[in-house]
This record gives sequence, structure tokens and C-alpha cells, in this order.
Amino acid sequence: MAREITYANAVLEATTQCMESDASVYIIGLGVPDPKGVFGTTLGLQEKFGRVRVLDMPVAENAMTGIAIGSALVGMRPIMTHQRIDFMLLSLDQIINNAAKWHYMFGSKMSVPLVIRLLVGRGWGQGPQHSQSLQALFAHIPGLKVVMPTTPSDAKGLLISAIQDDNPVIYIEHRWLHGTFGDVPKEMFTVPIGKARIMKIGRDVTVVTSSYTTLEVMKAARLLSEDGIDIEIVDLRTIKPLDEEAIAASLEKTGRLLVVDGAWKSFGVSAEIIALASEKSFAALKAAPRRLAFPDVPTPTSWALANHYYPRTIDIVNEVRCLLNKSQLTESALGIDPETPLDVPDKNFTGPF
Amino acid sequence: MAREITYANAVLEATTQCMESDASVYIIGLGVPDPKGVFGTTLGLQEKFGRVRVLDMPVAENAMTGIAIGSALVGMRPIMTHQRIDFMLLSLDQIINNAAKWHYMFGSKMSVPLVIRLLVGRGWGQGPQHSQSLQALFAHIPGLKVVMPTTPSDAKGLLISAIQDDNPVIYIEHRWLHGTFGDVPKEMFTVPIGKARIMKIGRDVTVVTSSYTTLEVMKAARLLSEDGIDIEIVDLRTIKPLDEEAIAASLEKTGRLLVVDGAWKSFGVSAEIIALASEKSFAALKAAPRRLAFPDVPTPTSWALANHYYPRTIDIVNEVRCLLNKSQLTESALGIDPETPLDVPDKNFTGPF
Amino acid sequence: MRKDSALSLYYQMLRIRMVEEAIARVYTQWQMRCPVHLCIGQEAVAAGLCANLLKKDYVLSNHRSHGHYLAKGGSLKAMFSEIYGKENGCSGGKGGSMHLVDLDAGILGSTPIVAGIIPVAAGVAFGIQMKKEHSISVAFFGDAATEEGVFAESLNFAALKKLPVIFVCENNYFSVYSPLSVRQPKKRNNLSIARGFGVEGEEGDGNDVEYVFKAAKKAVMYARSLRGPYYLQFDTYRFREHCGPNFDNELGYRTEIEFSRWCKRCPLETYQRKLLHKGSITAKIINEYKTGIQLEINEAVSFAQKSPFPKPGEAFTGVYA
Amino acid sequence: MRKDSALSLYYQMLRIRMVEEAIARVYTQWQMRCPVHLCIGQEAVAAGLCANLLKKDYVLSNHRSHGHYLAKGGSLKAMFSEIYGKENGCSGGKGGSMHLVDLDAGILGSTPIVAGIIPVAAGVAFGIQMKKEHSISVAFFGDAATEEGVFAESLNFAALKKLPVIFVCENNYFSVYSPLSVRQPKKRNNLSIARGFGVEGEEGDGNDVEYVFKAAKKAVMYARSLRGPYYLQFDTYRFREHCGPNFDNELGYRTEIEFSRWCKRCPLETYQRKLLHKGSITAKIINEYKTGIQLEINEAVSFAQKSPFPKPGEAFTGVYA
Ligand SMILES: Cc1ncc(C[n+]2csc(CCOP(=O)(O)OP(=O)(O)O)c2C)c(N)n1
Ligand SMILES: Cc1ncc(C[n+]2csc(CCOP(=O)(O)OP(=O)(O)O)c2C)c(N)n1
Ligand SMILES: [Mg+2]
Ligand SMILES: [Mg+2]
Repeated sequence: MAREITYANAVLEATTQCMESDASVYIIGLGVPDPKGVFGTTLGLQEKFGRVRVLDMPVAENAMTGIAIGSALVGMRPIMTHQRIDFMLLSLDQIINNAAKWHYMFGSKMSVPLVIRLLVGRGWGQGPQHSQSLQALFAHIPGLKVVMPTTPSDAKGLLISAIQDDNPVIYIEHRWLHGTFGDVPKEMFTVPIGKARIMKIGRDVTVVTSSYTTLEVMKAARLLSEDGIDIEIVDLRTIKPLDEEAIAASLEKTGRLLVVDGAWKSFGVSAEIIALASEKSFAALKAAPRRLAFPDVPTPTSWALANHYYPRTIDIVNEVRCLLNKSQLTESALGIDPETPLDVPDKNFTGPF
Repeated sequence: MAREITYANAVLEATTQCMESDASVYIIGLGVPDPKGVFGTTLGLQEKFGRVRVLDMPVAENAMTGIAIGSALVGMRPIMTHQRIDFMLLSLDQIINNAAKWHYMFGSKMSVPLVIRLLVGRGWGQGPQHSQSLQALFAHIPGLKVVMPTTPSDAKGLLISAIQDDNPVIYIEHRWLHGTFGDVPKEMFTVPIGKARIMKIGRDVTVVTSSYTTLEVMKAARLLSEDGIDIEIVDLRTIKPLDEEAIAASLEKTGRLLVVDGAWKSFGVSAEIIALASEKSFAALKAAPRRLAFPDVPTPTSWALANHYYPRTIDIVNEVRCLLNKSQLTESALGIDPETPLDVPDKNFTGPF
Repeated sequence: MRKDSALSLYYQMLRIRMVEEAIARVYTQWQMRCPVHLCIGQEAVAAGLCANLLKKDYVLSNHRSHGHYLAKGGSLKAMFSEIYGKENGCSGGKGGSMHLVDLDAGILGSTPIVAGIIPVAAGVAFGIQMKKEHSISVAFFGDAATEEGVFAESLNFAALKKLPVIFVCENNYFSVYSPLSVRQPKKRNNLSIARGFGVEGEEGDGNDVEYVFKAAKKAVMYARSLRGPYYLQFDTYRFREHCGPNFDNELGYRTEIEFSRWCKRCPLETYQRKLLHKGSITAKIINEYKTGIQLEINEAVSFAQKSPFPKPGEAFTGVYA
Repeated sequence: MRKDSALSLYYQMLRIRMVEEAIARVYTQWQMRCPVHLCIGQEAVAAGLCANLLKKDYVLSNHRSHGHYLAKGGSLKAMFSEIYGKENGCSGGKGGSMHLVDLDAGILGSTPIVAGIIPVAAGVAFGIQMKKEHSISVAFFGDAATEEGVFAESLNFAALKKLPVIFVCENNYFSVYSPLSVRQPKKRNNLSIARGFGVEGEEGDGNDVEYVFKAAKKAVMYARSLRGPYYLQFDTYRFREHCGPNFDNELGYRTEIEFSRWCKRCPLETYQRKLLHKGSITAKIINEYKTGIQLEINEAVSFAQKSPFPKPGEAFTGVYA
């Protein structure tokens, strides 16, 4: 039975159901049991499951990650949360040197079933140290899996898969998705790690994207369709391992590729997808593949600058049009208000960020 | 005046000359003043420049990086060394959140002229935590520059450029290069950051590579030339910012691209180069671009496994042949001993690693 | 305490308080589009500490930095412009409230990664030492920052090299909504930890500005005479919400009783009462102060509001020096 | 000390010493193609500590782990096979000397990232606590590891949760060739630091196996009775080079005088003299021990040498569970 709930609620529901069905699952992170409950994703968990399994922690990301790893070695299944992915940079030693390698380097004798939930911030002047989107760093590391669900339903199904997975899984949530609604099955279900979702079937151009950016691509798709341009949207859902087949199958059909990634362009996830397509679908490509991503610049704080930092819907439209050798359009031609601020998910937003 | 010296000596000479000519340059790192002197690259510096400017440090990579940054803010030019790039994972917070962004996030009021020398290990069973090659992580971060010199001469010229640069520069040295010889000018000179070197001119296939891997590609080039195949070798020297023009110019000529990278394949530096080529040189490409890199697997320790982990010269040869639609060869056909161990730079090597 | 010093401490606290309250007021016009972490209730630490510093001394701070910035002499106009995201903000609009800087005043930066500036401040002291200068470096941070490993690592190196750095911990008992009890063992004692590293220090009432002033004076003399680093911990309390212009007791993470107990110990009001009582200050002077500061604030706010936003292209400049 | 306990301590030290010396001997055949960090000179810590542990207790260790592995009951054959890079090595050849494991013996792993296993060991204790099991967890690490921030972070969390974990620092005064003096302030005291976090502890002579045994006994009782973490620091000395089979005094990073002073305090020889003197042991027993151990070693070495290498494809398996 599905009902409409928010992404945040879907995350909460997945956590709740996993904790109900498996006593070894616990959740730890800054503010997990606090009144805001990590933007609602952990609200009420401590009341339900107690202080042992639902807990706050010291601001000590590296050791706390090692501690989660240690507990996993003796049979626990930790979920660790970070309110921003930027803070996780303190724990890359434990994530990369230990969690990602423990299974391999000890000859498959142990495993580290650890989920690390990382939130990507955007807007309201969070600036250079609170708006990074670092999926590319994890995607490069063997031994890690990386998922970035877009819809509430995938948020739930992928979180359950991540918790049940015996490997360290990096689960990345875009802050602007928490408030979005979608149909989500009430019961426990899984979305397989490693499978993309065709968000929209189309024939002209394959647009590969993920997470919040998928919503922007869907907006662009509607605008494009008004001009008779029919894009196919591949929502990756999982960044590592990539669903190479889904990308190749779509390219076989369209022959044209745009990758839209909500992160820095150079050496990012978008590069890997273009590389894959060029290697494996070369014959199918009718035009040079393109990517649209953040400029190689730290995130500026002033909304006057953020407005020009983040790609706009018009940019997606024009990238697609470019792939089809069509003229570039302006926002006013499409009826988009060029004053739309990009530092808030909608005009009435005033936080919390 | 140039003479033949080792790569390690070139690094030492660059450091010495920079310290002589600029009193604000200092060098700090584990074992910098010890009797081994970071594989010879810092030997004698403390005797020459004293204990204030040449110093050991506590095993505390994150704070020590922050400390180097702080000193740079008040006018010093620190060089920090890490005996393995793997240890640097402890300091990514300071490198990415602070060093890379300080200039931008404070409106260009300050800069962080910091050089971080990182050594990449290989072989003699150093295994999963001492043989990583993490250039891709840095290359993704705006505000950082990343160089990986191959020849002793470039090692010197790029280190001097790095020290003179007002930005944080990640300087990556492959451990197996330290003992290699080459002509190096005696005087102080710079190699510009951001410029690749055409190591060998050729017409059939463009092979883009860097650091130690360049030497392997050169071996392959000799074998290939025996069959009349003439590759062009682009030694990147700088990973960030990439010399896009050099790559494009070479592709314009050859139309065929192989990227060989001494690091994990997925989401690696090789992906960015293929992506760039596909985007910008699409019309020139006569065949699907290819990449050869490490498998997406932690480094195994046993030399029996390492022997199958690292790409071999034959693999480079065959990748090139594949691009030219030529049959694949065996090692014996090329007169290579298939028993050549890949965990040592040469058969008589027994350390130090 | 000399009367002029006392008045100056009072004035600094009052000014910080009034600036923070002005921000809280204008914030709800939603034109300051960035997170703000107000230090209302904690002014004594900034005022008492910085009163001992010279212009050439350096300060680095965290997300809750307005007080430190102002007490050290940072430009009010540049700060308001920065929070409004304007071109002439102290960081050109690229940083916002969480990234204040004023090189002329020796403020080398503030950043919101918890504990991120602790080693940087130690490094500034290291640079000072190598250059044989006579300034000192100060790091301001919260109780949560002492949980990060870099705190211990920085104490170790600062003690090893006898660096002229003062570590100032403002213990307001919370990290966001998380009390000390869920983060630090009951028996933990930061002063003992610092001493375990060989770092001298002192701990006390962070709402008593004269105490802060005196403790800081010792610390500054110690560091300036090149005897080494110093650790100061001041217990205090944040009155407003962790981040934003409002109060947040209704969330229930702290009790009204606790809150009002601390309000009675408001560093500004208690000091004002004390000075009035001693006759060091009069209601008239207080009003003059307030009028002057209000004028200054109004000017700065309207300056900031009228200032132009950075040009779009500015987003892409300044990545590299 | 009961005689059988004393003999067992002696036997453990002797066995570790003989294994390490065997490695040193065969190493120069260059068939052990991986770095080895021998613990010759430091055997008392491993022997004295592990004598107090039960099979169900967990141990994690660092790069210098052979002694800990053997004292906790790790398989000798699997260890030699691992160092030789063989298929039946304890980590299937994927880890080598720096990554030893033996789940049957409660050895959850050793890794060479300095301090990397300290939080992991605390996490094991956290898992034990959550699962309400009665085992304890032990982390072995060197003096350099206490400089890493995770050390402090781990002490904090272990004390906060009263975790059944023992932190064992083997202070051999060096990190590679770097003496304490270039890394830690003179006045630094790890025990005070631990206590500053609320962690009980003790420090003493790591070359006196009976002392280690007794200190560890207290620590184990403390942790096992769920009173919380315990910090132990043992001063000792490494006789061989930092990494590899040889001696390295000729490098000049330590003096011959210092070296020979420590040699006189060799934990094995001093204990052997003591036991002989007390009549607890005879030359005959010693010889029996040595013969038995040598036999065991010879067998393990030849077992390892004869064992097959992992199949090439093994390089690519086991990345994911
Ligand atoms: C490394 C890191 N982890 C977590 C956070 C999230 N965070 C922002 S402010 C804050 C609280 C900091 O508390 P404290 O240092 O005591 O300062 P206070 O806010 O109480 O002044 C936290 C945890 C962060 N910014 N950086
Ligand atoms: C994080 C990290 N930094 C640096 C190193 C390099 N390194 C290898 S062993 C070692 C010395 C460690 O000294 P200690 O912990 O005292 O152990 P010991 O070798 O003396 O037994 C160092 C610094 C490392 N392995 N990991
Ligand atoms: Mg606080
Ligand atoms: Mg040591």
C-alpha cells in the first residue's frame, strides 16, 4: 500500500522498519535524537527504540566512524549520519583506509555493514564549507557503494537495501529533497543497489542524472516537450556500482548524451559517465556527449553569486538543444522568471537550511 | 648546465635552491630530518638550513596541515611531506575545507602558498593501505593544483613552480621514480604548472599518461615501434589544471586515444581525460577511446596477486593495438619474460620500500 | 580594574549585544540570506579577551564569530555588507556571516567547520615564531570543538614548540541542541587535558567580564613573553537559538529554569548593575553609548543595504591566487 | 606470581622472540615480500597483557603486531603463510605481515595506519556493550599513535559510554627514527591526558613482564566488570630496525649507549635470569621450550613455503561481501 509522504518521512520509515526487524541496527549521529531529528528523518526514533540504539555523539567524525566500524565487526549494523557531507572529510581515513578495505584486506573474513548518511546542503548562503557534494570522492574507492536516491520511494527502498547490505554504503541525501512528496509503499521493500531508474522514456537525448538534479531535469523535460523534444531521463540512483547497461541501452536508442551532475564538473561523476559512454557506446553516439555540472569553484555565499553558480533549468534545456543542433533559448522565451533565486528551493523558503 | 642526477636528488635540489632564495620557505614532515631523509629527498637540509626551517613533526596529519596553512597565512611558504599518500586521508578536512578555499572564501584577501608532497607506494607487499594513488580525489577540488612529474628534470622544475605558486599545490611522487636518472639543469628553473610534455611524437595513437606510468608507456612504445606502430606520448605532468590544448592537439593528429593511469579506473583521472576528449575532440576520434588503469580493487599484498593487479607492458601494447584493430599479442611473442614480478621496479630490488 | 578599562569592557559588550540584536531584528526581512549564529549572552568572552590584544595580534574564530570580530576591531560596515551578501562585504560576499575577516584588525578568518581553525591559529603562531615577530595568535572555539581530534593535536604541537597561541574555549554547554552529557564524559576536564599536554591554562566564569579580562591578561602576558601556549575555558550561555534570530527554548532541549537562571547572569546586565552600583557609570553615559552605537549600526545597516551585490562574474574569480 | 603463570609468561615471550628471529633469518632469502616490523625487545607487553585475556576477548593491533597476534593465540602457520603471501595465509595473502587476523583467537585485525585501529577497538567494545556480551576489547598501539587526534576522540567516547576497552600504548620512544623529543612536549603525560578524559590508567616498565601482567590484570578486571575503559602505557624498546630484519643503530638516530642499556634490560633475558635465580625454571626446561618452539617454527615455515600462492583471480575477489 502506497501513500504520499515526504522524502524525510521515507527515510524515517525505512530506518524504523529496519530497526524493528533487526535488533543489530542502530543509528548514531550529531543531533539524531534532538528535537529537529536531522530534518525530521530521525524524529521519534529514540522514544521508540531507546537510548542505546538511537544516539547522539561527540563532534569527532573520524573516531566515531572507526567506532561504528568496530561495532560492525562484532555484528552490529550502524547507521551514521552527518548533517553535511562537508564534515565527513574528517573521517575519510576511517572510511577509505578501514571501512572500504576491511573485507578485502583480511581475506573476506569480516565485513563492515555500515551505512553513512550524508546530507548535501544548498542555498541560503551556506557557502563554501556547507554546500559541497562530494560523491565523486567516494565513487573512486573500491569497497564502497554509493547511492543518491531522488524520489521518496527510492529513498526508502535504497536505505533499506543499504542497511541490509554487508558492505559500507554511502547514502547521500540532498537537503532540498527532504520536503518533496511522493508515493511510497508502506511495507518494507528494497530498491536494488546498482540499478538506475528510467524516470522518463524518450527518444531524442539521454540525460543521465541523479538526486535533486533529477527534479531539475524533469522540469527541463516538460519545457523541451513543448518544443517537441523528447528526452529520456536516467536517474542513476546508485553511483557506485554504476548501472552501465541502463546507460548503454538508452544511448543505443537516442545516440545523444547529456550528463547533469550536482557537483563540480572536473574529475566528477559526470566524467565517468561520459567516459563509459564513449568507450562502450561509441558507435551509437551521434554527437559529442555533453555534461552540465557546477563550475570548478567553491560555492559562493551571497545569493547574488549563488544565482549564477548553480545551473538553471534553461541551461539544461540549452544543453539538450545543443546536442540536437537547435538554437539556444533565453529564459524569457520559455516564460521562466530570470529573477528566480537559486538559493532556495522555492520563493517562500526561509530555512531551516 | 645539466647533469644526470636522480629524481630524489632533483627534488632535494629544488628544495635547497628554493630555501636558499626565499627565507620564508620551510619543510616539515615525518622523518624529514631523519637519516633516511624521505628517501633521500631531504637529506642534509637540516644541517644546511637549521632546525627551525627543516623539521620533523608529530604523527598528526590533520592538525599539522592546519598548522602549515596558518603559517602560510602570515607569510611562510611551507612544504609538507607525507611518506605515503594514504596517510594524507587524515588531513583532507584541512586540505579541502581550508587550504583549497581560504583564498576564495575570504574574497581573495589571503592566499595559502602550501606544497604538500605525497609519495605513492608500490610493491614489496605494501598492500592496501600503503599503495594507493589518490590523485583523483584532489583533482576534483577547486582551489587545488595537482602535479605528478615523471622525469627528474620535471620533478625539479615543477617543485620550484609549486613552491613559488601562491596556491596549495599537491605534488605527487611515485616511489619508483626516486631512483631514476635524468638530465637536470643545475640552476634554478621552473616548469610551468598546467603544461603537459610530449614525451614522444607519434602519429598513430595518442597515449595520455603521467608519473611512473609514463615510463611503462615508453617501454611499450619501443615494443610497438618494432611493429611499425608509432604512438604519441602525452605526459600530463600537471593533473589540475589539465593541459586540454595539448591533448586536443595530439588527438587532432592521431584520432585515437588511450589513457594509462596508475590509479583505480572508475571515477579516476582517466575518466576525465576520456570525457574531455569525447566532448571536445569528438569529430577527430576515429575509434572509441580506451583507458588502462588499476582494477577497482584494493591493492593486494602478496606478490603473486600484485603481479596480476598492476597492468603490464603487454597490456599497454595490446590496448594500443586494439585501438588500431590489430590482433592481441602475448608476452612471449614480444620476448617479455611473463614471470617478471610487478612488485619490484627491477629484479634485484629488495627495498627499502 | 581602572575605570576607563571597565567602561571600555562595558562598551564593547554593549556594542556586540546591540549589533546582534539589530541582526536579529532585520533578519526576518529575509534579506540576510545566510545562516547567522548570534553570540548574545556570550559577549563577555569576546570583550574581555580582546581588550588584552594589540592590533598586530591575530584572531581566528568559528561560526559564532560576530563578537570576536567586533571586539578585535573588525569593520562593522564590512560585516553587515558581508552578511547581506554585498560586493563590499569583508569577504566580497563570498563568505557570509560564517566567514568574517578583517586583515587590518588582525582577524585572519572565521569558519564553521567545528575546530577547523584551531590548528590554523596554532600555525599562525608558528609562523609568527619563525618570523620572530612579537604578536600572538588567538583561537576562539566552542565546547564541541574540544571533541575533535585536531584540538588535542594542536595542543601537542603548540606545547612542543612553545607557540604564542591562546586557545579560548567558550563553553556554552551545547553543541546545537546536544548537551555536554551526550558528548563528553562527566569526569572530563579540559584544563587537565591541556595540562596533560604541558599547556598552562585556567577556567572560569565567562559571564564575568572582569574575570575574563584578568584571566586573558595572564594568558596574553604568558604567550607574549614567549613562554608558550595557554588554554582558557570560559563557561557561558547562548541566549538565542543555535542558528538564526529567534529564541528556541520551546524546542525543549533546555529548560526554562536553566535558561532564566543564566539570564539572571547576563554578562551585560550584571556588569551594568555593578558599574552603576560602584558609580563608575551613569544612566546618562549608558544612554550616550546606546545612542552612539545605534547610530553606528543604523549607518552600517543602511550602508550595507544600499551597497551593490557582487557582479555575477565574481562567482568565478578568486579560486586561485 | 604462580609458577605456572610465570613459566607461561616466559614461554610466550620466548616463542615470540624465536618467531621474530626466525623471520629475521629467512627474510633475507627475499621470499617474504612484504614489510615486517619485528617486536624483538617488546615481547613482555604482548605476553603480559594477553595472559589476562580470554579467548572471547578481542584484540586489534598495529603494524608491529606479531607479538600480539601470537600471545593472543593466533595461528603460527597462518601467520607465516600470510607473510609469505600464500593462499592459506590468515588474510588469504591479501594482507601480509601488516594485516594479521585470526577470528578464532579473537584477533580482529591489525593495520599499519598509525592509530587507525584505536577507534575500531573502542567500537568493538561498543558493539560488545550493545549486545550485552561479556568480553572486552584491547587496542595495541605505539607512542606515535597517541599523537593522532583519534586517540583523544576515542578516549572521550570510551569514557562517555564506559566501554570495556583497554588502550595499550607501547612506548618505545621512537616513531620510525624520530625520538619523542621532536614529536611530543617534554611535559606531556599520556596518563594525565587519559585521566583528563575520565579514563583510569597506569604506566610502568614494559620490559618487566610480571609488572605488565599485574597492571593488565587490574585493567582487565576493571573493564570486564563494566566499569569502563582503561589506559595502560608500557615503556619498552625496539631492538631491531623499524621495518625489516636488521639492526639499524649505524644510522645514528639512537646511541649505542642507549641501545646497550636497553639490551641489558631485555625482557626475555632478565626474566629468564630471574626465574633461574628463583629456581622456577631450569636450563633443561628452557631447552625443552626452545626445542619445541623451534620445531613448531620449522614446521610452520616449511608449511608456508610449500603452500600454494593464491590463484591470480583471487586478486579481484572479495572487494565486496
Ligand atoms: C566538523 C563539523 N561537524 C559538525 C558540524 C555541525 N555543527 C555546526 S555548529 C555545531 C555546534 C558547535 O558547538 P560549539 O563548538 O560548542 O559552538 P557553539 O555553537 O555552542 O557556539 C555543529 C556540531 C560542523 N559545522 N562541523
Ligand atoms: C597515519 C600514518 N602516518 C604515518 C605513518 C608512517 N609510519 C609507519 S610506522 C610509523 C611509526 C609509528 O610509531 P609508533 O606508533 O610509536 O610504533 P612503533 O613503530 O614505534 O612500534 C609511522 C610514522 C603511518 N603508517 N600512518
Ligand atoms: Mg557550545
Ligand atoms: Mg614507537
